[in-house]
Amino acid sequence: MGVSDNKGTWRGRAEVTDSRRLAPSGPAAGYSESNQARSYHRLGLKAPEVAGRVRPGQFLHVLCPPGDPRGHSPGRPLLRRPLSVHDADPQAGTVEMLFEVRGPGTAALAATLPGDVLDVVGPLGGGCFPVSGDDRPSGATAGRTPPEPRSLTAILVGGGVGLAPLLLLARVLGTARARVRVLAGVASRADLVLVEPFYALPGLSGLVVATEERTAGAEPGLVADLLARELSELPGLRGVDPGPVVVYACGPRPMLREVSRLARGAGVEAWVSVEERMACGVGACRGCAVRTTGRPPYRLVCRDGPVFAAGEIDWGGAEP
Amino acid sequence: MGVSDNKGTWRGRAEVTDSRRLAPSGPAAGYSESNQARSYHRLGLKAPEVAGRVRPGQFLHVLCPPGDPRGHSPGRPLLRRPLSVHDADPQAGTVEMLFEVRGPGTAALAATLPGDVLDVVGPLGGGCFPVSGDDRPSGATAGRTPPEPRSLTAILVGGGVGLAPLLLLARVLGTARARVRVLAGVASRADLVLVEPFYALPGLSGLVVATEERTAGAEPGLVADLLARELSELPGLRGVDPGPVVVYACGPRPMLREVSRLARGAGVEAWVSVEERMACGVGACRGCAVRTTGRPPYRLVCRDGPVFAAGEIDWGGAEP
Amino acid sequence: MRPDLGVAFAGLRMKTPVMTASGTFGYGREYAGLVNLSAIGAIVVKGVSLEPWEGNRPPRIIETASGMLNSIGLENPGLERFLEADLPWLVSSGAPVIVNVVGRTPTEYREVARALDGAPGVAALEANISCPNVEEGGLAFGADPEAAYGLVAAMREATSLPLIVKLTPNVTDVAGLAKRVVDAGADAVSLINTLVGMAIDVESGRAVLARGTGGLSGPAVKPVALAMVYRVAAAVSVPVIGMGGIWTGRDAVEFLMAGASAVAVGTATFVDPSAPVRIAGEIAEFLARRGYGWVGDLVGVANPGFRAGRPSRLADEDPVRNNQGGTLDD
Amino acid sequence: MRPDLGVAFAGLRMKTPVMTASGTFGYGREYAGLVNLSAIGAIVVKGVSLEPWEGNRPPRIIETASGMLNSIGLENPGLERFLEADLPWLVSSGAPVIVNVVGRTPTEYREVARALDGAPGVAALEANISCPNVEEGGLAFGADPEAAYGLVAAMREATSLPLIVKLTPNVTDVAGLAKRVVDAGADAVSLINTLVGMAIDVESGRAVLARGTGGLSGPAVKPVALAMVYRVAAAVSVPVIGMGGIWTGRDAVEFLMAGASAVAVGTATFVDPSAPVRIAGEIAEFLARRGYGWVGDLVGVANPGFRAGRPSRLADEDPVRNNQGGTLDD
Ligand SMILES: Cc1cc2nc3c(=O)[nH]c(=O)nc-3n(C[C@H](O)[C@H](O)[C@H](O)COP(=O)(O)OP(=O)(O)OC[C@H]3O[C@@H](n4cnc5c(N)ncnc54)[C@H](O)[C@@H]3O)c2cc1C
Ligand SMILES: Cc1cc2nc3c(=O)[nH]c(=O)nc-3n(C[C@H](O)[C@H](O)[C@H](O)COP(=O)(O)OP(=O)(O)OC[C@H]3O[C@@H](n4cnc5c(N)ncnc54)[C@H](O)[C@@H]3O)c2cc1C
Ligand SMILES: Cc1cc2nc3c(=O)[nH]c(=O)nc-3n(C[C@H](O)[C@H](O)[C@H](O)COP(=O)(O)O)c2cc1C
Ligand SMILES: Cc1cc2nc3c(=O)[nH]c(=O)nc-3n(C[C@H](O)[C@H](O)[C@H](O)COP(=O)(O)O)c2cc1C
Ligand code: FES
Ligand code: FES
Repeated sequence: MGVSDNKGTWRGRAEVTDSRRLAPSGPAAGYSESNQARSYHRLGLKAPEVAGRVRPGQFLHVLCPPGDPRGHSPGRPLLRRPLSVHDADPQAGTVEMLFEVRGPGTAALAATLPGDVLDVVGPLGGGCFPVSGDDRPSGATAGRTPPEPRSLTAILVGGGVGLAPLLLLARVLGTARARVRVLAGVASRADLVLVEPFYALPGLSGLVVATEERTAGAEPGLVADLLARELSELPGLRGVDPGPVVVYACGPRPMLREVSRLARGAGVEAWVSVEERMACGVGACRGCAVRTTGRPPYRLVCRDGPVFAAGEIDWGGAEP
Repeated sequence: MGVSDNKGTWRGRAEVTDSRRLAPSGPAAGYSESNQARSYHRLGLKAPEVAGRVRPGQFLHVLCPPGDPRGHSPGRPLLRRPLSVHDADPQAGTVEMLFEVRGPGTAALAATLPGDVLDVVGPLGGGCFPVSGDDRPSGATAGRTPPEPRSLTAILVGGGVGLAPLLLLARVLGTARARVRVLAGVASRADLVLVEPFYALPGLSGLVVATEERTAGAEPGLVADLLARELSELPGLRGVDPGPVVVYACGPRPMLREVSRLARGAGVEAWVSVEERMACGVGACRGCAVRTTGRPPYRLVCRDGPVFAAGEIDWGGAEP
Repeated sequence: MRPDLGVAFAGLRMKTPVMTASGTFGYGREYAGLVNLSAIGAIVVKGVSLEPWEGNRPPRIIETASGMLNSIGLENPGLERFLEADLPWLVSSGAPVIVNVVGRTPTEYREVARALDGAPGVAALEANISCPNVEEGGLAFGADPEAAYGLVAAMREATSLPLIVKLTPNVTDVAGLAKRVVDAGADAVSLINTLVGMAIDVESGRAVLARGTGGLSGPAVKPVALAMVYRVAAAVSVPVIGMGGIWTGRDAVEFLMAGASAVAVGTATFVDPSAPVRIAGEIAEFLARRGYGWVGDLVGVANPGFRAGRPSRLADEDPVRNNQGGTLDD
Repeated sequence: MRPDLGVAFAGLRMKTPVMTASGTFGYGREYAGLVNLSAIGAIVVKGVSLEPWEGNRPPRIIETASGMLNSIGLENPGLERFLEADLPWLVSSGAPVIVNVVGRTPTEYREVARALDGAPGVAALEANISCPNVEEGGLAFGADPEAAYGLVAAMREATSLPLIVKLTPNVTDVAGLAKRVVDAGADAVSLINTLVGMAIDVESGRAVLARGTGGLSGPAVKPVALAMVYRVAAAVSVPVIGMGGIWTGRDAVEFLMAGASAVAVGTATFVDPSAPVRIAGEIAEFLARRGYGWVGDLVGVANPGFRAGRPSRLADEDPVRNNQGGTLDD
């Protein structure tokens, strides 16, 4: 379809319904020194226009309050910040975001209070995680007949805050009666807060967690190792016929590249959500280009993605 | 003295003890449509290092919280903002500022809450309102023997938010047993909040208010007219021998110019507090130059002022 | 009385003096759902070249203090695709369309200009001789007054459309450059394109952008842009279009007062998609508050040396000349 | 191990690579109560001219997006007063002193240079040929490579002190300009001075600054400054001193990685008087975190074309050469 006219995109003022720092809970609490003190935040917004039609993998472009509250970065944030939709409740008309506090934009968002109002554009992203045939992103590798969700085994692979969009995906896939397995990788015990929302999800067929540091209740290592094992056990996935299998992944680029390699090796379809710095978020500035294996070589994360067929991305050396 | 080394200047973190919008009170409330919705704010800070030694007319250089809370002005406020000390309580270790919300800096300050902490430099200003001989600013017209405060009649002339530093001056003069008369000029009824603190001051010998619009309880007209009348009645100031008379003024430039002219006409000593945009606040950047009648023609508001002998300022046409 | 925002100059007729800045508004369609295109003074599209251009390796964007660096590299689908798909859609949306033209050689610029000359709905061309993000073309022509002269002369021959030439700020003497492109036949000049800038990722010890440097835009550059518009408006006789960091109606008024007949809004649109319309509204508010009847009365008032072309009122113009595709609601 | 921040280059010895930027730190004394002067790498004083200069009409300062415009006009009390009062005080405070020199004619520059040559405690001269805020001198020399050559050659003759030449960013080819001043005998180049910029007061319809334009500094200009340092460090063989918008240690590291041997901090000091010391501390933290032993190892790492002079470690330098007034605590 090429240029989208974004006719369906909403831009408006969304009230903050919830804004809280995710503190490590349970036995993990207090054990975070090993970790460079990452900080995660959950933000709830009243945005019925978004909640009613967001697809998994889509994002909002959020205007952050002016001024870096930490005082480090004069004149920033200036541009909007893209954040995946972490969860959506169409009945309540609310959406949730889950983000890591990294720089001035996320720090400003983390300082919001319930009742504050944010200027939001969304849902954006022409390519979402495909759940049914209709979802197939525009540039997806043609020729495959998408499996019916009901017969599907979906393996969701999330690294760190890349787990954020997978919650909504897991929920939607679960509702569509797919068999949903979640593989989560985090750096350390303190980051397990990112996995907690998945425990509350009804009907997951499996949830395996890997931490880079050795931690009780999680397997040591990288999430890609979990995927490798999962795929190697596939043909009879623990004695059950998995039916068609699709991998969905979001996380740091090296992880996605490895996921892509593993899926290709196993002959399994894989979809990855990638990130690029954005200015417009709507396909106008050509700023968020990602290099692909196709022609012309670049596609736009905001318009054609953020989700792409894994085989479409050029993971090549030059672009780390 | 020329270059001051600012050895006595404090730079530190001051806790906000009070931060409130000054709402018109009493009969004036609700009558402010005629006025372009000016907004005034009072800010209290815990700053014993300042409270203990600030002289009337001195100012603080305040680092405003990052980001224009109104969202209008990307990348501002960046520089500190100079604000006169409105009142000081050495016992409590607190100082107060009174300011008009004009742009990003004052808007950011007005959004602070008690408990917030501000980075402050001060007290600054080598030239304060002279109360005794010691206070005489460095460049003051030489030759006059400063009157003893006890025998003095002080006429304080304030226009709008220029009333701010006059409160501390009135308090200090009162304590020194001078006879203190305050002439206050404001645009409209809603601005009378600026005059209120003076009613609470013990022992004022007079407080006359002029509003540009006709308002009950105030004389219509300009504050300079009040001064003209006051000075014309001087020789026998309402039947009492006024002794030596000194005029102290702060307000918009045209008002100061008129005050200056009237005082010269009456042969009365006058001191004015002037404003200029500042960068450093300590005499380093030469940014806050004010044109004088002396040689070299410029003096610095932050280092030599903000209070100057009225005759020293070049009120000339070219600089409106 | 609602102040009159309409301006006509250099053969252009705009119902507001606020246009989009090339490269920040795509081909209009991308923003169609978010702002009323027909309320925009003119839409300047992303640079169009003879053949499709790939653009530069990512990352292409980085935020800086009150600004951003870009290294898009003029990615565009090329002339053919533009004429087939993008232009007809945009023309039907109702705003006057100005096509930003880029090329690797004067011949390419001329070819694009020639092909657009007859294209229905094109109101004007803007020659982009000032993009810092491509090896050839762009700044190579734009920083050398004589090369710029040759390029503009070649385009001038090839088109009867109004020809705007977009100037780079990365030069010692922008006024001298402006004079040369006017000598070569430019009907108007627009400025500024982006300032050459850079950011380094201290963790990797490498430039963030693959090409090292990129182009700086946004509020950070506004003072520089305004000074250049001021200088150019005192040097040339044609109308000037001002841009660089405009965020509010007040910013736009500064450019008009410096001597611009119209302004363009770029980076601000990323943050507020309705910026080109909002800013026009804020200009109208300013005019109303200060008692001005027509926006053209602001042009050059703060510039004692002002001698650039002035806009005229739309109503004063011969209606027959309004053949450039703009739908006007007056 | 605490990382080593000391650098020696062009005859200068500095215990940190962070200096003050001329015109933003007065003659040091103004900030004496607010920052420990002896902890600053070097103090560059406000421009000194042969005779006292009045400076420009106020207003002289205006805040812009992440920056400020100034139009000070090099107000200074003149050479005599500087030598009598300001210099001795500053030298006694313990930081190496670099004197920024301004003039109306090459002769004036030369006279000031000659007079400072013998002055006790002067570590180096910085020729300011790049101030946009005065009619003569300043930019008139700085934007023309041949005029700059002549001026620097004249100063070179008059002094045996290390001679730093401060370059303007308001040119098409800063690298070409840098080469010419090195040809003329500069021991180092510093950049950037301020960008020409402007603001208009829309209420009065007039330029805010009396001279129309002023000089833009602060975080807004950092990307431009960094790009120019990067270009110059790939063009000249002498050490480069980088400045323009440095606010944090991270900003300073960007300049070092682009190829600067030292950095200067200007506008940031107005906001945080301890900035020149704080930033040095932040550089040290960065070095420690990344396992660098010496700050000089950062110089030029992000610049593939780097060929400028490099600093050496203080310890490697012949101690006899340390005659420039700096007290070093190692
Ligand atoms: C489609 C999309 C969805 C996203 N969803 C989420 C989410 O759900 N949760 C979450 O925590 N983050 C998400 N991100 C990343 C998020 O947008 C950035 O972390 C955020 O913009 C950083 O802003 P900042 O001002 O806090 O930090 P900055 O100072 O702007 O950046 C901090 C660091 O992150 C890098 N960075 C900034 N933006 C990007 C980007 N867009 N792509 C790659 N690197 C970048 C910078 O190089 C810098 O090193 C998403 C990004 C995209 C493109
Ligand atoms: C020594 C001194 C003491 C002061 N004391 C007080 C006080 O007690 N209460 C108070 O309300 N204000 C006081 N001011 C003025 C106050 O500093 C400015 O109103 C404030 O800096 C404006 O900042 P802003 O970001 O809110 O608005 P900005 O957007 O920075 O300015 C708003 C408007 O005010 C003008 N302006 C800004 N700064 C100055 C200045 N320094 N001089 C003259 N015009 C300026 C600008 O041109 C602009 O039109 C004082 C100024 C000085 C120099
Ligand atoms: C992402 C981006 C892409 C741009 N692409 C072009 C372009 O294709 N052609 C052009 O002439 N200018 C281009 N520009 C420059 C803008 O049109 C404008 O001159 C500049 O950004 C200054 O305006 P602003 O500060 O309002 O953005 C681009 C700017 C940005 C930020
Ligand atoms: C108020 C002010 C005065 C300045 N005066 C001088 C000067 O006298 N000589 C000079 O070479 N540079 C002068 N400069 C330029 C600075 O030294 C520096 O090059 C510029 O401000 C960029 O650095 P910054 O962004 O850190 O301020 C001045 C800058 C400012 C802001
Ligand atoms: S962010 Fe502008 S095209 Fe994607
Ligand atoms: S504000 Fe810098 S000298 Fe007064």
